[in-house]
Amino acid sequence: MMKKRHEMKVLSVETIAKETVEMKLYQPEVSQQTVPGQFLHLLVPGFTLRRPISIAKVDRQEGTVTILFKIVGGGTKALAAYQPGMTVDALGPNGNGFSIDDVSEGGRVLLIGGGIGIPPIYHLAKRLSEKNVELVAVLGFQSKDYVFYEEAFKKIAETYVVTNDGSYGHQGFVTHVFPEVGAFDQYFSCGPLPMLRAVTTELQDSKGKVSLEERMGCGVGACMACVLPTVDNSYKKICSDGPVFSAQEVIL
Amino acid sequence: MMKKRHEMKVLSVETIAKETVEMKLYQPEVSQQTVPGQFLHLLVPGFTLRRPISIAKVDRQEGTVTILFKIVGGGTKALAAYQPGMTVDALGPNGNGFSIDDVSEGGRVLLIGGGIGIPPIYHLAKRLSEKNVELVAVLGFQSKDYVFYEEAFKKIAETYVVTNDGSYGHQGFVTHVFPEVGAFDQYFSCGPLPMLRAVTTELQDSKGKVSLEERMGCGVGACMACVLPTVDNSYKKICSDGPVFSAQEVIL
Amino acid sequence: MNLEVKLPGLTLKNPIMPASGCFGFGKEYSEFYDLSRLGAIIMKAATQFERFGNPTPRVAETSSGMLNAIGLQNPGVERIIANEVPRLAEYDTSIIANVAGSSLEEYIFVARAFNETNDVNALELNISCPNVKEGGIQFGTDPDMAKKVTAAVKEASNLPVYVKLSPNVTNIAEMAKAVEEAGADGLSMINTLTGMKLHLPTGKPLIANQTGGLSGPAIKPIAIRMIYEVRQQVSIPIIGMGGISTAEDVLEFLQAGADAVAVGTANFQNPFACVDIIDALPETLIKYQYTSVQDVIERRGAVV
Amino acid sequence: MNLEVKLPGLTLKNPIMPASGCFGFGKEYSEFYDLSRLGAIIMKAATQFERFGNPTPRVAETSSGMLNAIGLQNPGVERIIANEVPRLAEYDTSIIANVAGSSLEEYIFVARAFNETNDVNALELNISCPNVKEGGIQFGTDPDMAKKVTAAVKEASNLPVYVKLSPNVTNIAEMAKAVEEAGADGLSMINTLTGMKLHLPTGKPLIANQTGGLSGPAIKPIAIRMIYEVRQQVSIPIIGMGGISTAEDVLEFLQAGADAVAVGTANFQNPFACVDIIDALPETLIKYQYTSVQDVIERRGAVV
Ligand SMILES: Cc1cc2nc3c(=O)[nH]c(=O)nc-3n(C[C@H](O)[C@H](O)[C@H](O)COP(=O)(O)OP(=O)(O)OC[C@H]3O[C@@H](n4cnc5c(N)ncnc54)[C@H](O)[C@@H]3O)c2cc1C
Ligand SMILES: Cc1cc2nc3c(=O)[nH]c(=O)nc-3n(C[C@H](O)[C@H](O)[C@H](O)COP(=O)(O)OP(=O)(O)OC[C@H]3O[C@@H](n4cnc5c(N)ncnc54)[C@H](O)[C@@H]3O)c2cc1C
Ligand SMILES: Cc1cc2nc3c(=O)[nH]c(=O)nc-3n(C[C@H](O)[C@H](O)[C@H](O)COP(=O)(O)O)c2cc1C
Ligand SMILES: Cc1cc2nc3c(=O)[nH]c(=O)nc-3n(C[C@H](O)[C@H](O)[C@H](O)COP(=O)(O)O)c2cc1C
Ligand code: FES
Ligand code: FES
Repeated sequence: MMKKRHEMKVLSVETIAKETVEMKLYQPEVSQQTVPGQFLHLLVPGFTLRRPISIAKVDRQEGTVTILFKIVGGGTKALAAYQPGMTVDALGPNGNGFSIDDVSEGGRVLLIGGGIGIPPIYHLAKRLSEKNVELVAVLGFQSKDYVFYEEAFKKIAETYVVTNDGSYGHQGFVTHVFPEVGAFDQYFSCGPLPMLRAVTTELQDSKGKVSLEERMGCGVGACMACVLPTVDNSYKKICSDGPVFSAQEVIL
Repeated sequence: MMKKRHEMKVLSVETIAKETVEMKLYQPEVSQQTVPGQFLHLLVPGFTLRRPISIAKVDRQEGTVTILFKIVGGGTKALAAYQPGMTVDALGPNGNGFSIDDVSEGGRVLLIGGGIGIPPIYHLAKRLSEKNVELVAVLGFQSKDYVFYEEAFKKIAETYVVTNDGSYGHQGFVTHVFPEVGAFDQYFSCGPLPMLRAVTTELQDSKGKVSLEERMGCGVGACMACVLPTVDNSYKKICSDGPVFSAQEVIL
Repeated sequence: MNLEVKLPGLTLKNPIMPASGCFGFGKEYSEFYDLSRLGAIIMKAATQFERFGNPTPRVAETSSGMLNAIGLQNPGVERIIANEVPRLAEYDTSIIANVAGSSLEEYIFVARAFNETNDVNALELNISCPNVKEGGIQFGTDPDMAKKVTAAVKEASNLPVYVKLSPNVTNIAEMAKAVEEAGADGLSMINTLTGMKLHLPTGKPLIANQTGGLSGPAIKPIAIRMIYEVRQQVSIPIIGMGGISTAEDVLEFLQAGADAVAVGTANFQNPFACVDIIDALPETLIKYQYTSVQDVIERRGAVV
Repeated sequence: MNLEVKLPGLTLKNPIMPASGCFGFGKEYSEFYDLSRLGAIIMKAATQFERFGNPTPRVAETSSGMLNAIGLQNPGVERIIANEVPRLAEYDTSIIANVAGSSLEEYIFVARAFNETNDVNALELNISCPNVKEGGIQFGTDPDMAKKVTAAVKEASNLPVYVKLSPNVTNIAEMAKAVEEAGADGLSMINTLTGMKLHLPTGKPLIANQTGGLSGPAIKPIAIRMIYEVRQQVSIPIIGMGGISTAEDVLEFLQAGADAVAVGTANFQNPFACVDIIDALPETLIKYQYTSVQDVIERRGAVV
């Protein structure tokens, strides 16, 4: 089947934390196809390039897809102003998500999300919670105002919230609570690059997967904007080979 | 008092003839200030330059201003898609309108409008109808589908409708019915340049005023984009000295 | 409607092709539509050896445009011929190879390599990529250097050569005349304009390479001007590009002097850009009273 | 916050001024706000004699930009000095006169004329207006010619001279160095890029002059690149311009190497563009952790 450009109908737009917007979109086909870690590539009128935004959850019954985004510039600001009933032009689901085939039943998995990197981790957590797996989540935010999805995580995972300034939960970086989380078989992480660097260094002896970001041109693997060097002296494209990679495979 | 940038609230948007849209805007200040022949300079998001659109009528009681425009390109297409409740950023009223101080009570005035040049002529007709003046209107359209405001004119003027292809009213150009309209003291005209050239040539012995168009930069008289040579070897700016000029003064 | 265009080495069913570097080797976009619909495909630049390109970030958005500094990342000409060309050859479309290099020898090597395959129909000689530090830029801004590399590649290759001009010059017509004299079969223009965007929090260039090439609708007026100017002074065909995203844009390029066009940045916004344009072209030509693409090309003679 | 900038001949309360040709002689915009709020005002080009400019249409819209070919319409330097300068002098702001010409003699005449008034603080030497056919363009694209006219105008004038560079050149740094050597007190950059738009129904250029100068946000990446490049190689101050419409744009220009900025096309979209930017500048500087305009200028030294 050929890939498509989807018209996704906006069902709701809600500010759920400081500068953080949750948007629910109706598009059954995308909802069916998506696996955790994949992203939508959204066209915002007036901007040359599409915006990559991870999928935070899907409801296949409803045919919906939920995304979360932080207002950082013109594109996300314009998206935040969308009204229910409007449509968003999207490519996707793009990229390869978190493969969970190697997560064994009865195992224990560590999930580490930082800021707006948390949505795809939530999607993954939901999927993993359908398996017989014990989940531990460490969620990092700048400060209290930015915290979101804590309750949702608590329902399915042992959850630690960390804020940089200590205004909520533990103070410091996500890595600061690693001593408390206990043993795990594998970790999954998404967040800002400095966090991922710290996480992969700290957990270098553990098996893990990380989801990465880069500025994109095409978003489909054609333009070579988003490459990342790999340990075997080659490269991968974040948009199409990723955004999820084995922590051992790539050079951050 | 300093000039302003106005936020005008869209009250209604209606297609009243082929490719022809009537839009009613709420802005009491502009409504108070406007005289026939003046225009609004409208900002359409996504476009560099503002769009000049004549004011077709005002209702000072309601505080409204009505414009009519033809969908010819991206800007007017985007404007046509506006919904009631939205606002339009406008400068105006810009330019100098039709001066009617020299129209004497009991006189007879010929109004000649072509296509989307008719709206300012309607505004003028309404204003003149408040005076004790006999009005004759010649309205030219491409074809039947484009005809608008015929009834409105008929209420206040002896009205001739002309279509290029003869699909409605008289066939031909507005000048073709001049032999039928009888004597008049003065004429006022607005329409496409070829029509204005024909009108001013045909009526070169009559006193007349014409409203002109040119591609604009600033719309306020600063950039010199919209100049027009005058008979005295000088020039005028359509946006600020015009758009209305004495037919005798300018070179078309 | 007849959209066919005949150019040296190329009989195009329509004048639309994806621009080099904006379509990879076609694989990704073949998942969106049948590539046989395209007039031709211009492949991503080929160099002698594999190149990993510049550090990231490699792209930045600008008003109605974007900057890129990919740095000619490609698997090298041999692997392109071995892996990419055969896959593309399965489509009913022409293939144009974009030849890049940082020395005369490299250009010759790459051009010669494409003699090995029968599936490439023409070369686009990229003397204008602004991102290679080794001197590649000079070929594109100095008429004598441009002449030299054009003559050398013509000599080395069995294929028609379209020289891709850089807009970053004072006098584009001079460049065009130089490569025409040197034997170019056609021109391809324009490549990107050198630009920069800063990252406000650091005050440093956003793109790792510092400068990048500006493409997209922002540059269309410059492309149109240059093509119009060159069309008055050279007679070889021009593949026009720079900001095309609609069928009306294509018509403007044809009227200005192009004989076919390439679509680059628009593919990123709309992966169906090329086919959407092909679909819209007949009605656009009809709207402006043309009977075929050839009709536009012939009638502009009277205009200029 | 301290927005002050000191440049040769100019002490600006803030670094924002309207760009030449986009603000007439200030009269029209004085109906929107108090011109005393501006750092300075750059007047519309002055030539020796009155000029009526090009036929219309003189402007055309493009994606994130516009083309203009006004053709230096102005009442001539004597009437500017007699009628426009005195009116502007009533505002508490600096006045910069834009000097244009089509011959060395005309440049000298105009520059010398401005010695007659005490109300003009500096000259902007427009060697780059692409719309004058008589040769004005050559001064802007040939380093030797640029040197010559700069030296002659420096000699003729009592005022500091800011030379306005054209971006339509292969090597902008070479032009900048040439005029610096010739004694320029500062640079002003960039002027417009030569572009064209066709009128599809006729296939002819939309602007009567055929080509026009491209301005607006579309050209900002080119302006930033050129200023950044020139800043590495010359030490005289730069008045930066090209697509500025927000306070963030101003910061980007300052970071790239400008010492003050001019706002052109943005005035047409928003007649309050200059004052809106002035109002927003303090919070923008704070957001990016700068304490003053001077702070941006000083700290970029460390960056590049
Ligand atoms: C695979 C992937 C998934 C992402 N998922 C999310 C998500 O779920 N929620 C969320 O809030 N953000 C996410 N991001 C980041 C998001 O794409 C950017 O925040 C967004 O594009 C910024 O757009 P803007 O117009 O608001 O900002 P601007 O800074 O004005 O954007 C200018 C340009 O830079 C690009 N850009 C800016 N920041 C980033 C960034 N961090 N990564 C990639 N491109 C960037 C924009 O796409 C645009 O092309 C993701 C990025 C990637 C690569
Ligand atoms: C004083 C004045 C009053 C006008 N009043 C009306 C009116 O009441 N109703 C109406 O429908 N039209 C009117 N016009 C014409 C109207 O401005 C244009 O049709 C409109 O700007 C086209 O915009 P667009 O984006 O749809 O077309 P595009 O062709 O895409 O516009 C591209 C550019 O060209 C300019 N342009 C295109 N056509 C014209 C034109 N005829 N005159 C001036 N600029 C043009 C646009 O403003 C824009 O800058 C008036 C023009 C002037 C000068
Ligand atoms: C991401 C990207 C990569 C490019 N790579 C190449 C290339 O490898 N070789 C080349 O000749 N041109 C390359 N170009 C230039 C385009 O082929 C084209 O000339 C230019 O982008 C203008 O067209 P557009 O505005 O339609 O994008 C590249 C452009 C972009 C945006
Ligand atoms: C309508 C118009 C007229 C201009 N006239 C002049 C001029 O007389 N002298 C001059 O040096 N530059 C002139 N310019 C160039 C501007 O001063 C400025 O350099 C250019 O427009 C880039 O800035 P912007 O993108 O902010 O408009 C003109 C620009 C425009 C748009
Ligand atoms: S964004 Fe184009 S290859 Fe990834
Ligand atoms: S549009 Fe600028 S002077 Fe009339």
